Amino acid sequence: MDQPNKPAANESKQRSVGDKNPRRRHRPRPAPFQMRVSTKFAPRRSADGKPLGCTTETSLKPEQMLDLFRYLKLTRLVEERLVNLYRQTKVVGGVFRSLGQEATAVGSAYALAPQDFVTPLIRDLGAVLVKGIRPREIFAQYMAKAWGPSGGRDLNIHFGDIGKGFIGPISHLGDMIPVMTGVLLAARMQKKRTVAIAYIGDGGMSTGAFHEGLNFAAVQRLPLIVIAEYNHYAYSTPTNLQTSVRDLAEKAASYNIPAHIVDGNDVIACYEVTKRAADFARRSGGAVLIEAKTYRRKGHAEHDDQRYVPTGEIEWWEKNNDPVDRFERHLLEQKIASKDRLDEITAAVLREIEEDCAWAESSPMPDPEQAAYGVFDNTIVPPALRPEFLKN
Amino acid sequence: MDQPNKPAANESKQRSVGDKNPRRRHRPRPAPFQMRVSTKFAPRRSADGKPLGCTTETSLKPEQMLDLFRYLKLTRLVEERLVNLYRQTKVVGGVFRSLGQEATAVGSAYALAPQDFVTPLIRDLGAVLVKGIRPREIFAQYMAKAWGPSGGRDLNIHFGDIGKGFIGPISHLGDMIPVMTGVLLAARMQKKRTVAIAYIGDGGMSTGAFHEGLNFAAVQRLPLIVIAEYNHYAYSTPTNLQTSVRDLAEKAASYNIPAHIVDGNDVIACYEVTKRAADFARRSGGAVLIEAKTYRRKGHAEHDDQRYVPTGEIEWWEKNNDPVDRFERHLLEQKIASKDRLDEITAAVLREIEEDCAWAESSPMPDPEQAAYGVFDNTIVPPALRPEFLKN
Amino acid sequence: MATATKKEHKSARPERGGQATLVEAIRQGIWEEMERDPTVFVIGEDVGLYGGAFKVTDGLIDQFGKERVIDTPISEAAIVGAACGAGLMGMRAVAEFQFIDFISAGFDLLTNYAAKCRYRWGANIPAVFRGPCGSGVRSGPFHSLNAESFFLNTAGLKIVEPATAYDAKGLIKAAIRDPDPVLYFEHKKLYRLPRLREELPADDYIVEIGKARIAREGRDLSIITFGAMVLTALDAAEELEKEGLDVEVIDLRTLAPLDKASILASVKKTNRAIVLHEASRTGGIGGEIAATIAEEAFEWLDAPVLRVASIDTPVPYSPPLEDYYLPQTKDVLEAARKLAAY
Amino acid sequence: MATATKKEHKSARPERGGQATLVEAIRQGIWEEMERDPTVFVIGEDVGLYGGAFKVTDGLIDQFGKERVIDTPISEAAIVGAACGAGLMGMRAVAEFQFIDFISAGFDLLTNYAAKCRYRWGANIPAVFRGPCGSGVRSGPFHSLNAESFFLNTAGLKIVEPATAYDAKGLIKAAIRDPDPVLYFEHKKLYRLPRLREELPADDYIVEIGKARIAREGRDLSIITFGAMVLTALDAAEELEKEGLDVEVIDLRTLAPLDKASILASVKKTNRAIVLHEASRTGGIGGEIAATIAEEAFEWLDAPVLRVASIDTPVPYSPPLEDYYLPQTKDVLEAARKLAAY
Ligand SMILES: Cc1ncc(C[n+]2csc(CCOP(=O)(O)OP(=O)(O)O)c2C)c(N)n1
Ligand SMILES: Cc1ncc(C[n+]2csc(CCOP(=O)(O)OP(=O)(O)O)c2C)c(N)n1
Ligand SMILES: [Mg+2]
Ligand SMILES: [Mg+2]
Repeated sequence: MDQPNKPAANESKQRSVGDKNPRRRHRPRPAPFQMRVSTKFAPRRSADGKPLGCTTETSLKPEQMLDLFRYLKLTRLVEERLVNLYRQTKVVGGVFRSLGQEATAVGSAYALAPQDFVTPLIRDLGAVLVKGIRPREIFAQYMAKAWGPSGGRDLNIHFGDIGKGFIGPISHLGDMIPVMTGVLLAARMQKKRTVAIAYIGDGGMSTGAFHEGLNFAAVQRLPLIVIAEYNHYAYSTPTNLQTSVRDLAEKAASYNIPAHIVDGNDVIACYEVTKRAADFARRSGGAVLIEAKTYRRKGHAEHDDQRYVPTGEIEWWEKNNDPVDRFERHLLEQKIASKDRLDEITAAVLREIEEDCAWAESSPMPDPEQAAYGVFDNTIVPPALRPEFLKN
Repeated sequence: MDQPNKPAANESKQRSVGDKNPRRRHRPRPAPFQMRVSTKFAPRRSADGKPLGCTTETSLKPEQMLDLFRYLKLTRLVEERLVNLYRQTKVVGGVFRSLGQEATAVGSAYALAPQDFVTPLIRDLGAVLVKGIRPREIFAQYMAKAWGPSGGRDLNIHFGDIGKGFIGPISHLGDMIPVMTGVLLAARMQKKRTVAIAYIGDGGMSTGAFHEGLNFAAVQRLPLIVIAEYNHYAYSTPTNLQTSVRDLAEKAASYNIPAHIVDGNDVIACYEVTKRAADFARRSGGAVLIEAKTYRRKGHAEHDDQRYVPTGEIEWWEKNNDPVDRFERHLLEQKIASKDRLDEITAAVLREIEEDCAWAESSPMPDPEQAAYGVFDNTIVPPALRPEFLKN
Repeated sequence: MATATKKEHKSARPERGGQATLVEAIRQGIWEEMERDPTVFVIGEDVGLYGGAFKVTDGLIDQFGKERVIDTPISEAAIVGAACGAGLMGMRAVAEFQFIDFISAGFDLLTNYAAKCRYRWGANIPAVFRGPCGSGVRSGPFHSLNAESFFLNTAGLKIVEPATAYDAKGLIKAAIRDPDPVLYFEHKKLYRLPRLREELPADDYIVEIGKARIAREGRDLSIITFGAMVLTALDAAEELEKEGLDVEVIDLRTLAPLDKASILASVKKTNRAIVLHEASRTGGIGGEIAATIAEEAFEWLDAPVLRVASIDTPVPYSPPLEDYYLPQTKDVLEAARKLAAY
Repeated sequence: MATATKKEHKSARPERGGQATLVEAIRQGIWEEMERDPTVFVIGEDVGLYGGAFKVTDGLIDQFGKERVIDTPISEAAIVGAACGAGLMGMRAVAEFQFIDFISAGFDLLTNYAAKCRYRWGANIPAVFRGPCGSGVRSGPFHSLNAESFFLNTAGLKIVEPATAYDAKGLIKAAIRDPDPVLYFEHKKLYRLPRLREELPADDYIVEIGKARIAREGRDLSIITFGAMVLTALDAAEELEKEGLDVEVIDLRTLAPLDKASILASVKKTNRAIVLHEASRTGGIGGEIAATIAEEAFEWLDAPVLRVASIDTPVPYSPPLEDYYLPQTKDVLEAARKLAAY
């Protein structure tokens, strides 16, 4: 039950029809109804109340671990800066935090190759940063500036950068799973060995699009890694009102794909599990479902008063299971880095954020008429400028 | 693994938060990742090449078995009559056959109480007949006649009769699963102990609506029995291009509901499994998935040339695994009825069909202007009569 | 619900009538209907304990329990389907889309199931599908939709959109009591707009579906509009009055079936018409209205029928872009002046 | 595909040009584009071995293999999503809906993802979404849809619908080569209609998207229409010619973006217009067209713009009902005579 089995071939080898019941198109499998869920990197209680660290079972080199630390800090501090900007009313829309769950996005995205793709949820800023998007793009985008990657047309991480392997989501949850099947079908036709991660929430898994997309990916054996973020809430809705499974990983059975449960607040575990999944997927193993157990410490967005959260719950997670704390503790305890080294990294991150934020603030707002451009290729269809009434 | 376990309560009993990891909202379950699929009534190879009969393990009384026989025959012969009418171009649209899979619809629907509901697929005419719809309604409907249950507005079994517990489907596959959740939520609010069956195909299970509906039913512990008809094809598409599971029953794991695999060509087995599921559902056990293994011997509709079917496959099923033959053999071998008694039943069925078909043929076509009525309550919104141009 | 949560919160039963904003008016309406009729229930995402993203259903769960105030998974098809199925059984769902943009995920069941059941086999579906619509609040391409045009060509769905607190309450009650499916769109910019605060009667009342309202009487020009644009039209009318132009503003309130009689009566009086709406111009409801006028009041027209609407793009996020996108008062003024001078 | 199947079947490569029905013309177009451009692929339900419910993709799988001719599960959202994702990567999907009615299940991804990507972040999606539409073939409420009006208010989607075999081929090729998403509707009644059989050129050609066609020139009255209704219009025109009325028939071919210039030029010449379409009248594309005329050719109009369309109901199954539902030649005649006498 630990390592995902190699699933058998996707298509029937023979279609023999004789006088025995021709149970065609059934792949031989070790035994029926077996679930293939690996819990190797699942959350564990800490031994004798010691504060949680991270898994020591890893192939990551020290420099890579510091890189991970940098991304964790970057994610958290970019978000904190966004909250500042929001309070200064410089952010035009809402701010969505990944506080307390940064390790999931960072660790998993870090396991991909540069040519691989991610499509994040709104709370996966970390994955976007790992894929090479700069903080300045994020700041400009949140502030609806002309220099932002969508030129002020869309919000937060709703943009993309094909060259960097980043495909931004739309608001409609679930829809990116089908879209990623297309990205991977294309890669297959183009003979590229691309792997993709699509993030989905405990809530988003209830959508029909999620089901259609993952089912299709499984049938086509596409190298799609779906990372299901069990962060306990979908807006205000607790997970037991989204699904009746205990572990989101159980849904892999519907698609006959292997699954992992990972401690989403252990950045190394997230890396390791995703690495294995990516290797498996790239070797034509097909789709994989990874469930990351984590916790959303902030409300759905900044305005949410979290009235629905049981007393003490957030505080418990903050105190005992913060992914940055855990990793920092791990790095120090395992003597991978000194406190000074980590502080240096943090200081560099802060400098970068200052610089990028200043850049973004210096951007003008877009020119109003820009609204009319780019619905279609404007060399074919003219821009949608405001009509002049009765001009003729 | 044989009998579905009683699932534990749907909601967390306590939300204690202390200094241990508060894994709230998790229901206690015997062990993680356990599938609950019963194969007690699954298809079996016949012992030493003897022709297949039916299961002898049943609580059905002889008279009930003859009733089942009558419904099987009725279904088959009504369809044959429809094909006749189609060849005479009296059927306006297409004819969709359930040839070779009649036992699934008949046996399962027979396990319901009169106040229970079914929503069939196009190939579940048997269930519709069991729920008390008369052949005359079917004939009139296919011939687009005024006396048909939709007055000529819709096709085949696209109608309903709330009083009889029959809710007709629409063409859009999957959509009826969400609709049935509403029927059952209503019954719960009305303090009725209603159970419902929704039929779905191996193809229809790929739809998002199926997932959203069954997931919601499972969360709400609604007494919904989904009967998944594994009949090897969805139009021309073989099941291995619809899903990568071997058994559709595996999809129950996504919803943490019990599942059964049943020999869909054994009418008694279909009855028994559904009876157990209905009892379970009615006792507030919640939703159940039943996979019926069967085979669609005709094409998708009468016009389909079945070019995609491997040579000999249809003939194998016809010869070795016809549900009517199997049941007839069972009744005779088990001495539940004599050949004469069965022939009498068939003769009565044929008389009923003749009579009902004559009645339907005698119906006028609808009055053209009827097209304009009944979009809304016409006492509030007038009918949509053709406009008179420039009348004022 | 029995556990201590972060903020112990119990929302009070709303007043019956009294001073109310638009959001409060809708909440009153739903609350009163649930009290009056045990077949009415609420279903949607976060509508229970949280009270809905915009708090329209705030407090209902405390009063009516979770059997009648149902928090669903993120499953718009399931929400629509459940409302339909319950409707067949004689229950009356008030189903919420968290934002009307997500109605696209329920589009299939709305247009194919809800709209067609009565016609196909006489089974009516009394259900209300409601949610916040509209742009102008810097919410970008996916939280700013005006969805009416998706549904105008599907017979079997009624559509309403209030522009006042009074109408909001009267229309939600009428929608809940209606025997057929009603889409009820709520412009999110109006929810808490102080300008719309008004005194509501303490008595039970409804606003009949299918009847437009004259928001301002006038003789020279008709502006036919609805929702948030009613305010734009009224602002323009005030401005134009100074220029000696007496503008009539028709607030449609019901978008399907259209109150053609009121539209035509106004145009036959003023002989000039502007159709104003917030959705993009092409394919918007303005086409239907202008075509109706061109068809049935042709002889009364002294000038072309002008449509003032958003440009044909998605709704952009950045304020200068969204302002360019949206029809502004000045656009209405320009169109009105052109028509007056025609 | 390697197994013996019931009917050993291998469909031949279609001719290049030659005598062709509408369905054969589309098949030729797709086939030639797949030969020309390795980024073109086909995806949908039963499009492979079976060749599609209407055999539009017949034989493609034998020629291009199952990597480029992809049979999908019954998952319209997945089909649309996959076409979009592949489009982002530079591939060009030709995605089939088995019947256009099932586009409702792909509506969310079409209107939110396909339509908005270029605008939001400059990522264009070259993809074609096609399928059989239309009524008049006794297929009832769920296999008779004309879906254009669902999409007219969503900027970012082009829509075409051919009425001749020549246009069918030229438009499918243009749609495949277009850098933006194109909905391509095929009226199923026209697929094999002998009347539409015609000689196609052997050379590669396209029909430009966005350009209407004058199907018949005339001076007295314009009938603006598309799809199967072009035949109804031409029949009516012939009848009216006997009565001395010289009718111009405009076949729009592209429904979005509309060829306003051609519409207005025709109306400015004839001064009278009928808009004819098969979908229900209210909320149909006729409103947009009539409104455009009323707005931009008002001074040239000698009579109201009349819309002739189906009644506002679902599409009924029974022949007398469907005939009442649909606009008939006699309805066009009646409208034309009224306008002529106006
Ligand atoms: C189809 C759809 N319906 C509703 C929404 C509104 N909505 C936005 S976020 C959210 C909750 C998402 O929860 P989850 O998927 O668990 O992600 P998380 O916020 O926890 O990361 C909802 C309901 C949406 N975006 N898409
Ligand atoms: C949403 C949707 N997409 C496509 C279709 C077209 N269609 C009708 S029947 C069918 C195959 C159904 O297969 P299955 O669900 O296995 O049922 P069966 O015909 O085998 O009983 C398809 C694709 C449809 N009805 N609904
Ligand atoms: Mg969540
Ligand atoms: Mg099937």
